[in-house]
This record gives sequence, C-alpha cells and structure tokens, in this order.
Amino acid sequence: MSVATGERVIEFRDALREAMSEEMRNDTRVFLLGEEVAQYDGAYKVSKGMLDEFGERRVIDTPISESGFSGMAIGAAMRGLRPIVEFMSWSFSLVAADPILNNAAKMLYMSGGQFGCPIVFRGNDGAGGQLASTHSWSVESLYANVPGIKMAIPYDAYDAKGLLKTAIQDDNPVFFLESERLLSTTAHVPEEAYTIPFGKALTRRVGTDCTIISFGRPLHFCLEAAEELAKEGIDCEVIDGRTIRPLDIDSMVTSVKKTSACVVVDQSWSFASVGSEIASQIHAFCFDDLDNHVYRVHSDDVPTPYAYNLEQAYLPNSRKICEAVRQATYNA
Amino acid sequence: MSVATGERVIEFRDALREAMSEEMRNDTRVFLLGEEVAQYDGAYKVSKGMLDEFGERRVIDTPISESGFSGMAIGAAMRGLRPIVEFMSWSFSLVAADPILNNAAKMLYMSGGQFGCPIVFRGNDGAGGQLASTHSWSVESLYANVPGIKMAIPYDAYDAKGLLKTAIQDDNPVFFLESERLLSTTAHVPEEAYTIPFGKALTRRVGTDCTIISFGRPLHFCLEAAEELAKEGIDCEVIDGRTIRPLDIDSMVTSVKKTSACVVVDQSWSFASVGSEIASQIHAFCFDDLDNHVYRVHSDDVPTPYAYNLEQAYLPNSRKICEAVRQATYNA
Amino acid sequence: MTNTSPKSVIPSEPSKKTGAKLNFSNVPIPEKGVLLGWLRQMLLIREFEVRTMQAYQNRLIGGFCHIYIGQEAIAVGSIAAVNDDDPVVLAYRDHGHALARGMDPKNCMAEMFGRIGGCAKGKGGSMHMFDAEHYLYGGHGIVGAQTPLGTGLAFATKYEDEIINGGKSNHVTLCYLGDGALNQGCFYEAMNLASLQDLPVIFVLENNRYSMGTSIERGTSMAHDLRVKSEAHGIHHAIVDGKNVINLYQDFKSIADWCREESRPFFVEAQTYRYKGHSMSDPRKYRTKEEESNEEHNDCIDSLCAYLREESDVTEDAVKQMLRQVKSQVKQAVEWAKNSPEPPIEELYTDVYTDHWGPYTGTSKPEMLEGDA
Amino acid sequence: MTNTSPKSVIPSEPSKKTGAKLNFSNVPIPEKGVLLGWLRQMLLIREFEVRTMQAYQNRLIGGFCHIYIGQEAIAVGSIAAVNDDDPVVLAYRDHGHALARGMDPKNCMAEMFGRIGGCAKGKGGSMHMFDAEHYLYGGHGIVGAQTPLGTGLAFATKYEDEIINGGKSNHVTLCYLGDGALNQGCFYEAMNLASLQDLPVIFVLENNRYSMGTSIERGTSMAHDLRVKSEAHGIHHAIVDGKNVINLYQDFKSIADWCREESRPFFVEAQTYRYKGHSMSDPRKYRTKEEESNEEHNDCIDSLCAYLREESDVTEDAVKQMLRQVKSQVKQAVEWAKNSPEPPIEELYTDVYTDHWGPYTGTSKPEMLEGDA
Ligand SMILES: Cc1ncc(C[n+]2csc(CCOP(=O)(O)OP(=O)(O)O)c2C)c(N)n1
Ligand SMILES: Cc1ncc(C[n+]2csc(CCOP(=O)(O)OP(=O)(O)O)c2C)c(N)n1
Ligand SMILES: [Mg+2]
Ligand SMILES: [Mg+2]
Repeated sequence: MSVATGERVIEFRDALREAMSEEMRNDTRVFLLGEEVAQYDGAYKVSKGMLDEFGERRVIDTPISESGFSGMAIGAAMRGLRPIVEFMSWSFSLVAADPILNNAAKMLYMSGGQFGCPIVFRGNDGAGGQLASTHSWSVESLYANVPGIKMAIPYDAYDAKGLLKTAIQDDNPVFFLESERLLSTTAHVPEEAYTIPFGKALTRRVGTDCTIISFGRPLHFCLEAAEELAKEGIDCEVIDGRTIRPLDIDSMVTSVKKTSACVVVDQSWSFASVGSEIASQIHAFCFDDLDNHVYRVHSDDVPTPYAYNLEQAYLPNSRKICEAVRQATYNA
Repeated sequence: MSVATGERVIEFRDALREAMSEEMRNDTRVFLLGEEVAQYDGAYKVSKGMLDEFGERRVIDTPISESGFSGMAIGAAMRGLRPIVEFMSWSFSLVAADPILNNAAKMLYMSGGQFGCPIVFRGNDGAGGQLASTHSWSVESLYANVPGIKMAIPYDAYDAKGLLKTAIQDDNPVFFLESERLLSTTAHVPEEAYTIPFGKALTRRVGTDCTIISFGRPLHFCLEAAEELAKEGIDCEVIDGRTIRPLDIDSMVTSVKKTSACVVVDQSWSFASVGSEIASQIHAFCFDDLDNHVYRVHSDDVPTPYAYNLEQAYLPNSRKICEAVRQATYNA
Repeated sequence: MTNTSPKSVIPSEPSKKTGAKLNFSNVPIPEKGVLLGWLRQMLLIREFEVRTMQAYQNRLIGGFCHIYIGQEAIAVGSIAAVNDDDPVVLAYRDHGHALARGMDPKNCMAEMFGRIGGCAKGKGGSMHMFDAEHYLYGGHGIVGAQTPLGTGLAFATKYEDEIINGGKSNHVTLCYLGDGALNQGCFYEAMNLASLQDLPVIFVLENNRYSMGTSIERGTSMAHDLRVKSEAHGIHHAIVDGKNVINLYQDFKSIADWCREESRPFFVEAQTYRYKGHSMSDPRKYRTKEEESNEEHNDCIDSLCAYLREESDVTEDAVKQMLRQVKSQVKQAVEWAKNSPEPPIEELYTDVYTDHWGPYTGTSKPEMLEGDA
Repeated sequence: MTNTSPKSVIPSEPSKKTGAKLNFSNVPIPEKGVLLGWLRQMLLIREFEVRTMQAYQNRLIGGFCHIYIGQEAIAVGSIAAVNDDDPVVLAYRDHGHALARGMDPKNCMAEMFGRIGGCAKGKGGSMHMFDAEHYLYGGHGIVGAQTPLGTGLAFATKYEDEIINGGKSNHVTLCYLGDGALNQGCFYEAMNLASLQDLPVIFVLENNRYSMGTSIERGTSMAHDLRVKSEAHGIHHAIVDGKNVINLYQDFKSIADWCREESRPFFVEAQTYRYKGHSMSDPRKYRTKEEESNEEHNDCIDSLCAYLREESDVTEDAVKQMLRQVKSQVKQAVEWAKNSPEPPIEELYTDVYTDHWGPYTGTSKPEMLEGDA
C-alpha cells in the first residue's frame, strides 16, 4: 500500500534522483559524490543526468576509495557542506566503517556540539540477485547499534523521495538504505514537494489479529503474506517502521496491544539484530498483552550463498512470514 | 566466583600469555602479530617476554595497518597457519572491518569448504578509563551479528587461559574480547593444561529469584549486585555466557525457567545488541515462565564521553543492575 | 614479438632498502609444444567466456559476471612462469586465471551455474573461484581485498619453508589486481608489509585502463607512471606488455625467480585492455568504438598465432582444429554444468563453521555446535 | 639559524600532473616582536605540557595523554604561516597545536580535566581538541583518520570559495599526522583524492621517528626517503627542519602561498623528536638515553633564544621574565580548570544529535527525537 494516489507514477530510482536534485537546487551546499555517479550516470542509474544539470563540481566521480571519500565528505560536512555519499553498495561500506561510525556518528559529541555532520550515506542494501557472500550485506543490524546516526529504509518510490529529502535536510548523519531489487518498481509520487518525517511508522495494512513489523523490501513480502493469511481468516496489521533510528516503538506497541500477536521481519541476520531489538522492546512494553511470544523472520544465520536455490531458501519470503504469523496466532 | 582453587594465583594478562605460549610451544603453526607485541612487550604487557622465547619470526611487530595485517594474517590462515592477531584495542578494528567480517568470517563458506580460517583476533574491548568516543568500543554487539565467527569474552584469569587455548585450537575465526580493566586482576590458575569449551555457560552464583546473564567485565558488577540484593532477600543466579557465538541459550533458559525473572547485562549499546538478542530469545523460550519481561542494562545510547562523571553515569554498574533486578522481580 | 628477454621489463633502481640488483637471466622461448599449450589455454579462456556471456543472457548465470576476453595472455603467461604449488590469489575477474591454473572448465562453469559440481559447490559464483588442489586462493569481490591476502600467502609459504620445514623460502605468490584497486588503501598497507618483511609476492596489476566506467586517469593520480606506487614502498617494478604471452612468460619467469631467490616483493604493471563491458550490464559509453577496435586489432591470441605460423610452421588448419577441440570442450563443460544438480538445501548450513551449524533463523533455537569446537 | 629561505625545502621535480613549477618567494624573517610572540607560544606549550604531566600524575587527567614537548616549533611555525580562518586538523598529540592556534590554555586544560569549561565541554578529552572559533577541526584518536578529513576540509573551502561564493579558492588546510600514520591506507586514499581534485591541503608529517615503541624504520618502508610516499600521488614535497621555528615559518609560508595560489596539495616532512614517552605510561626502553639527550641538546626553544640574543639583543632576563609570565598563565589555567565544574549529567544526552535525545539504556523507552528532525 502506497500513500499517495494520483496521476504521476515514477520509478523508485527516479524518486531518489528527484529528491537529490530538488535539494541540490534549493541548497548549493548539497552535492553528490561516489563511484560512477557522474559520467556513468550511477551504477544503477539513480543519478542519471545529474552531471548534466549540476556539473562535475557538484556531481563527483570518486575513485574506489570508500574510506577516503567518506572521510573527505565528513570533513566537508564539518564545515557545513551537506554531502550525499553514494555507496555503490552498502556491502562496500565495510572498508569505510571507521570514518562512518567513528567520525560521522561521533563528531558532534566529541566536539562538544561544535561540529556537526550533516551528511547522507546512501546506496543499495540487502541481497540482490545472487551476489554472494561479500556483496549481499544487510547492514541495518550491523550499524544500527551505533548512536549518533539516523537510519531510514524506504519501501517504495513515494517514501524514497520523501524520506531522502528529509535525510538531506537533516543536520545529522543519515544512513539511507535502498534496495536494488526495488529500484525499478513504481509508485505514485506527487509533483509537489513533500517530506516524510523520521521516527513515524506507517500502517500499510490495517488488521486485528497479528502485527507484522518490517522495513523496506521485506514489507512487500509481508503484504503478500497478509493477503494469503486473510484467506485463512487471519487479519494482519502491517507496520512499516520507515526509520530504524529513530524507531517509532510507540506505534508498534499500540498496534500489538490491539492484536496481541507480533511478527518482526528483518532481512538481516538474526543475531543481535534490528529484529531482536524490536522483539525485545515489544516484549517489554506489551508483556501483558501478548498471547504468544514475538516471532522473528530473518535471513538464515549463514553467509549469503550464491546458488539460486540456496539464496532463495536463505532469504525471508512470504511463506516464512505466513508460518511465523500462524505460530504467533495459533493460540489466539 | 572463579572456577579453580589452588596454590597458583596469576594475573589475567599472564593467563593470556600462558595460553598463547603453550599453544605456540605445541604447534609451530601458531604465531602472534600486532602493534607493539614484540619489542615493546605489548601495549598492555600481555606478550611480555614472548619475543625472547619465540623470536621475531613468531612474535611480530606490525605497523599501524590493521586492515593490512589482518588481511595478511587471514591469507596466512588460508594456508593452515594459525595466527593470533592482537588488536591493541578492538576500537581500532573498525579500519579492519572488511577483512575480519568479509574474509575471515566467510572464507570457508565462499570457498565451499576448501579454505578455512583458523585465526584468533584478540585485544581490549570495552571502555577503559576515560578513553572517550573512538577508543571505548564494545564491539560485541557490532560484530556478533555476523555468522562465521565465534566470539568469547573471559571473566577472569582462569577463563582467560582456558578460553584462549580453545580459541587458538579452534579451526574457525574467533573474536576474543578482553577487558583492559581486568588485566591486572588475579585468579587461581592451575599448572596443568586445560581448555574451556565454547558454547557452555557457567553459573557463577546459584540463586532462585532472578537470573542475571552477562559476559566478561560486567559480570563483576552483577556479582556485586547479587550480594547487595541478597541483603534485601532477592537471591540471584548469575550466569556467565562465556561465549556469545555460540551462545548457550539452553543453560540460560533452564535458569530462567527456575527463577521466572531475568536481567541481561551487556556493556555495549542497547540497540540491536547482544542484550536484545538474549532478551528476545529468553522471551521466546520462557514465554510462559516469566513473571515479568526481561530487563536489560547497557551503556547509555550515546557516544562514550570523556569526563569521569559522565563516563561513570554512562556505563553499567551494580546500582543499575540492582534496580533492574528489583523491577524484574517486583511482582514475584 | 621478439625473443630477447626481459624485453618489456623496466626495472627500477636497485631498492635502497635491500640493495639488491635486478639481474635477470635471459629466459629462452619454450619449445613449440609449450607455446601450443598456451595457445590452447588462451583459446579455451576466450571460448569459455563467450559461452559464459551466452549462459548469462540465458539466465543460467546470476549475480555479477566479469569477462576476461582480451586479457588472456596475462593469466596464461604469468601462471606458466611459476610452479604448480605457488599460491595464486585473484580479484573477481577470475575465470581466466582459474582455467590457466588448471581448473576444469566443467567445475568453473558449474560454479557460475550455482551447481553442486562447481569449484565451490555453487556457493561462491563467478567472483569466487577457489581451488585448493591448484593452490588457487580465490577470486575476491571486494576491490583490493585480495592484496593483503596475497601478502599473507607469501608470509605463509616463507614461514612454512623456513620456520616449519627449516629450509629456504622457495615459493612465490601471484596476487592479481585491477587498476581500480590502486585506489584502495589496503593495497598500500599490503605493499608496505610485504616490503618490510621481505615477502616473495608479485603484485600483478592488470591495467586495462578502466575501473568500470572510470578511466585510470580520472581515478588514479600518476596514472601515466604507476611505478611510483611501488617505489613508495621500496618495491621493484616492471612494466610489461600484457598482450604478448611469450614476453609475459619470460618476464614473469625472471621476476618470479628473482623474488624466490631474494625473497622480496615485486610490482608488475601489465598493460592490457578488456574487450567487453565491465560486467554484463555495461553499455561502454565511456570509451570510443575506435579505441575498442584499435585494441582488438592488437590481440594476444592473434599475435601468438602469427608467431607460431612464422617461427614454428604451425598451420592455419592446426589452429582451427585446436579451436574446434576447445569449442567442444567448452560445450561439454556447459552441458556438464547444466546437468550438475543444484546444491541440496542442507548445503546452506555447511561450511559456515568447520563444526556443524544451523539451521537457525531467529526464533527457532539454533542447533548448537557439536562437541566443544 | 639563517635567513635564507626556503632553506630546508627540498622541492621535488615539478609534478608531472600539474606541470607547476615550485618557485618559492624569499620570505623575510619577521620582526623581533613576532619572534618574541613565537617564543612565548613555545614556552607556553612546554610549560603547559609540564603541568599536564603533573596533573596526570595527580589523577586530574584520565585516559590517554600525549605530550608535545620537543615538537613545539612545528605547531608554532606552521600555524603562524597560515591565515586565522584556514582550517587545521590534527592527530591526538594535539595540545600544542591547539594553543598555537589560539585556544585559551584554560579551556584546553579544563578539557583534559573533564570539566564543562573544556573546549568540548569535557566530552572529548586530551585527544580531541576542537575549537570552532579558531577553525580547529579536532584532534582525532584513530591513527590516520584525520587525513581524509583534511582532504575534506580543503574540498570544502575550495567549494565554498568557488562554487558558493563564486570567487577564487583562497584557503589552505593544515592536516597534521605522525609517522605512524604513514602506514594507514586511508592516508594514501586521502592523498590520491587531494591530488586528483587539486585540493589545497598541506599534509604535515611530524616525523618524530617513533610510533609508540616502533622506530620508523621498523614500521615504514622507505623510511630513509619519505618523499616517495607523496610522489606516488603526484604531490609535491619538502623536508624541513622541525626544530627551527623561523625556517619552519618561512618554508610553510612559501608552501602555503603556493598551495593557495595553485590549489594543489603538498606533503611536508618536518623532522623532529618527542622528548617524552609516547603516552604517560611509556618507559621508553626502545631508545637510548644518548639519543634522547642528543636530541634535547638541539632544542627548538633554546635555539630561538640563542638567535634572539645574538641577532636581536633580547636579554636572558627578558626571556626569564617571559617564562615567569607563562608559568603563571599556565598555573592560572590549571586553577581555572580545577574550579570549572564537572559537566552536569544531562550533558550525557546532548550533542548526540542536533535534536533532543535520550536518556535511553535499553528497556526504558527512549525519548523520541522532538519534532521531525
Ligand atoms: C570496495 C569495493 N568498492 C566498489 C566495488 C564495485 N566494483 C566492482 S569492480 C569495480 C571496478 C574495478 O576495476 P578494476 O580494479 O580496474 O578491475 P577490472 O574490472 O578492470 O578488472 C568496482 C567499482 C567493489 N567490488 N568493492
Ligand atoms: C588505527 C589505530 N591503531 C592504533 C592506535 C594506537 N596508537 C595510538 S598512537 C599510536 C602511535 C602513533 O605514532 P605516530 O603516528 O608516529 O604519532 P606520534 O605518537 O609520534 O605523535 C598508536 C599505535 C590508534 N590510535 N589507532
Ligand atoms: Mg581495470
Ligand atoms: Mg611518531
């Protein structure tokens, strides 16, 4: 379920580009850098045409130096520029873990409030199609542990634009996690400028029997599962957290208090994950309301395999979600 | 509560050294590398004298190149050597996140079982005394998300030796997290060789009213808290998980089924943490047994401050643990 | 092509650190049979890659897939110059090296098909060709990440030879990288470590002038003289013609022998060109058709064929026949790969640890490791 | 000391990339008043550091603490050569630079005491001297991490000057690093980026010959000629005497003007020595007492005093008087810092985000950000 309805339907990647372009038109301090973002139009064509509009001083091709160019962008942000750093994939951000987690996240604090870091790191997150172990990271659980960053995961083109605009306008470092699998999907996106606030979840499907909480791409599987389950008479409420930091636990709690059952779907590994965090919080705040414990659906706790059948078995999908919901509601 | 009793009392740092030296005597494939480990005797004197015994070919000073020397050690491990990599602090491992998480953790899988990675990464983890934001990482929650690694956190000198020997003998990558704050503490350590199995928790205090689960340094605060609470008539069971991967959830569950109350104490940040994982699993497996939800004690969700009073306020301590236990047991 | 060697080696000044003098022996050109073997390998790689592209288009291969066509001489010439048990480690454009190293095309293709017959049981895919039997320590997908591994493999052979076996270090490691990896910091760390510890590793830069759509001038300072990159670490260097398999062999033989003897690292820039796009989805707008066709006219296979015709009386027909054999070999590999079964689902949970592991996805209890590890 | 300049600059060949010629102007030695100002700064730093050690021993300072004694001339001479609004970014041995840049010793000391009057409200400590008013972008504790930041600051000034303000780039960034940082890959990435983008940043290597207990020869290849490190990225370089504040000023002035004018990076190796241990717990077994005393005999403060006596008739007494003033200034700073209150506990939760945040420790509900960020 998308939010807007209207004439204009565009792709997820176009929505991302519109957000960046609009912000760059509004504010000269905003610029884009990353591997292949300029002359190549972006590895996934997200920045297509931006070099033409903004020139090579504001749409900047970088060498394969994630640590160097992340650090460079953070230095620029300390002076009040507002860089957008594209990671071709968040999988490649591991070589930049130090600057993004030690510098961007902590600069404001270490400097006693003197130097902030208004920066957006964005790029593909999660498994693509058979990209194998090193190229299939879902970094949300790895990085969400760290205070000082915000983290947003858009569900569709509408959210992609609204959340990315908020991210660029934010004075803090934002980790913006896109799914390559969604880039070609389309949604209604209005002509008029809009932003989507951070820290406010959205109910994508209203239901009474079980709350399913997720972010980004797996939400599509959740909605599929909800339709499937509806046929069995299980009416699910599907909540899109939209941002992981800040997390809108209040909305989630309200829903679970209503449904008394909860499934969390998180495409990253299970151990010490966003999923475990949400489950733990739901248990804490809905202890007397739950008919059963919170169930979690994750990728399997193994490195991502290449083979198609193994990768499919590894990832969350609507079948696994249905099973989890059935278990979570079996005694209801 | 330590395990062994006997004549010989040694420091935590000596226990670590004994483990390494014994294994190096037993197996030429084992060697130690890291910053200042040889001529300087280690930044914290853990490797004191090892250069003299084993020579500079097996106790190797490296430049400040965590990414490079971690990668180098992983390459060596692929051929069956068994490197021990000392990070002067796990805080400095962020610049090596890619080799340790993408290569060490996944090599066996990516190669279809052909090349393993028998390697130990070890060093100080957790806040020291006022080391401030970038030097105070508790990496357990950051890294435990990743399958393919094992993770051990010793509580005292006895465990330090037994767990480190197991780590060195293990054919898989082990992240071994020591606390600088414990290095000078002493415990009974027998002359005879021994190892401590991974994946088996240890009950450090037997009790009936509340299970406290923790790892490493904060366990000392837990035991302190337990004594304090005993005076109030709350009898706590304190469980040392010993290893985080594999996690001995069974022992924890057994205890909680007995006590019906649980507090998890994890010195890292709360969000998407080891603490949230354990809380989530306890809720799942003890849903019908708990009198109250699991309470968690963590460092505050902010970068680590330098100022003494702020750092003290930030860290877990026995006062906070007592409060959590009181809440977890209030309706018992 | 000429038979003086090392033709294309431009040695640096003797390293100030080691004081070693580069004194290359004159490596003779091998006999015809060996050259024909190289021709067969290069033809095999090219044909293999053609079929790989086809299979990718037919969706038999997924993920990222990088084609080696145009660069065949480097893998073949350099690997011919080392011993069978010298370690080899690669970036992700790795099919050619795997074949040159002796991997059966069947296993290489099956790996890309994600089948149990693949060299890594289908778990690694195109970017991760591992083959323990052939001392092939993997293709690696993270740009530059293989370079510290290469340093580590050289560390290991030296440690084994000297410390464990008490002899003299007598291995050399080949560590390949693309020009894009010149911009990753870990490569400089890898060079520094290799230099400080006198490790016998050859960093083989396959300079095909582009990393994806970025020409080397745009991404790498001093692109016109990359020798400075290794000079910064006191490492000897050479620039070699990456399209001349005979000279490549001769040069690498000299260099490898020197590294083995001196136990020192080396940096070789092999100048080459990739004919195809970066990966399967690349429209190649960043370079001209002229540039491409110029490069294709100076082809490594053509020039070896010409040499063999002129110097060794190898007939056009003989080459055609060889090509036919190679084509049928690759066709068989494709068929074999197609018939290789998908990995059984249990394979998802093997090779995570050397111990037993999983299944585990969050709410279920994980099966604990068996034994105490 | 001499007054020809750039005395100690050993310029590289003109960069092949820019083709620019290094043509340094002859920077005159400033008048006596300025030199006396530098003397005062150097005395201040040294006295400040003596008191810092004392306070550390008295447990008024916690954590890691790195003393700058011996290297004072570098901070003073180089910072004097740039404008007040040129960005400066540092490693963790940063008290000297902070003072040279104009930070009040009170705030610097209070930071180390963990008090609210500290330059970062006591949240950063010794390794993290930040001062927005003085364009000081921090000390940074992770070795090498400040070098990409330095590149970024130069990127920013150039972007601001040219793109936002539509003028000519007219700032230069000073980015300091220790010799240990030469071994971190990110420094090479930082140099490559600065070179490719023509950024006006001076990488100031303070080569004090040790990183903790590791002499530079043991940790860094080509330690005898570090110019190769920047040549690898087409960056001009100079080696300067790090103990001669006048020459340092002259050389840095030439270099800074050149960088500003040409909008290019530069690499300066300032050769120096730290008199004290690496940090407060270092027994300095890795070097001889002779070496230490030799170095202390060639002291930057002594030689400036000698110059002032000989060339400018500054009396011993005048220097003594200055020292007395400085001592009392530092004593006051210590007192002031002692009296500065601890940060209120609420400060734990400020500056995490620009929005309101926390308290939050796990089971309690976090206070959500106010507004929608
Ligand atoms: C750290 C990292 N960043 C980005 C990528 C994405 N990527 C894969 S290959 C490539 C280009 C590399 O070019 P080069 O090293 O010249 O090798 P070639 O493709 O020419 O063989 C890029 C940017 C990656 N795999 N790893
Ligand atoms: C990435 C990283 N690794 C290790 C350390 C620990 N460490 C702090 S300072 C230092 C030595 C640095 O020496 P150098 O760069 O020469 O600076 P100097 O102390 O001489 O000023 C080390 C190893 C660190 N802070 N960061
Ligand atoms: Mg290339
Ligand atoms: Mg130094």
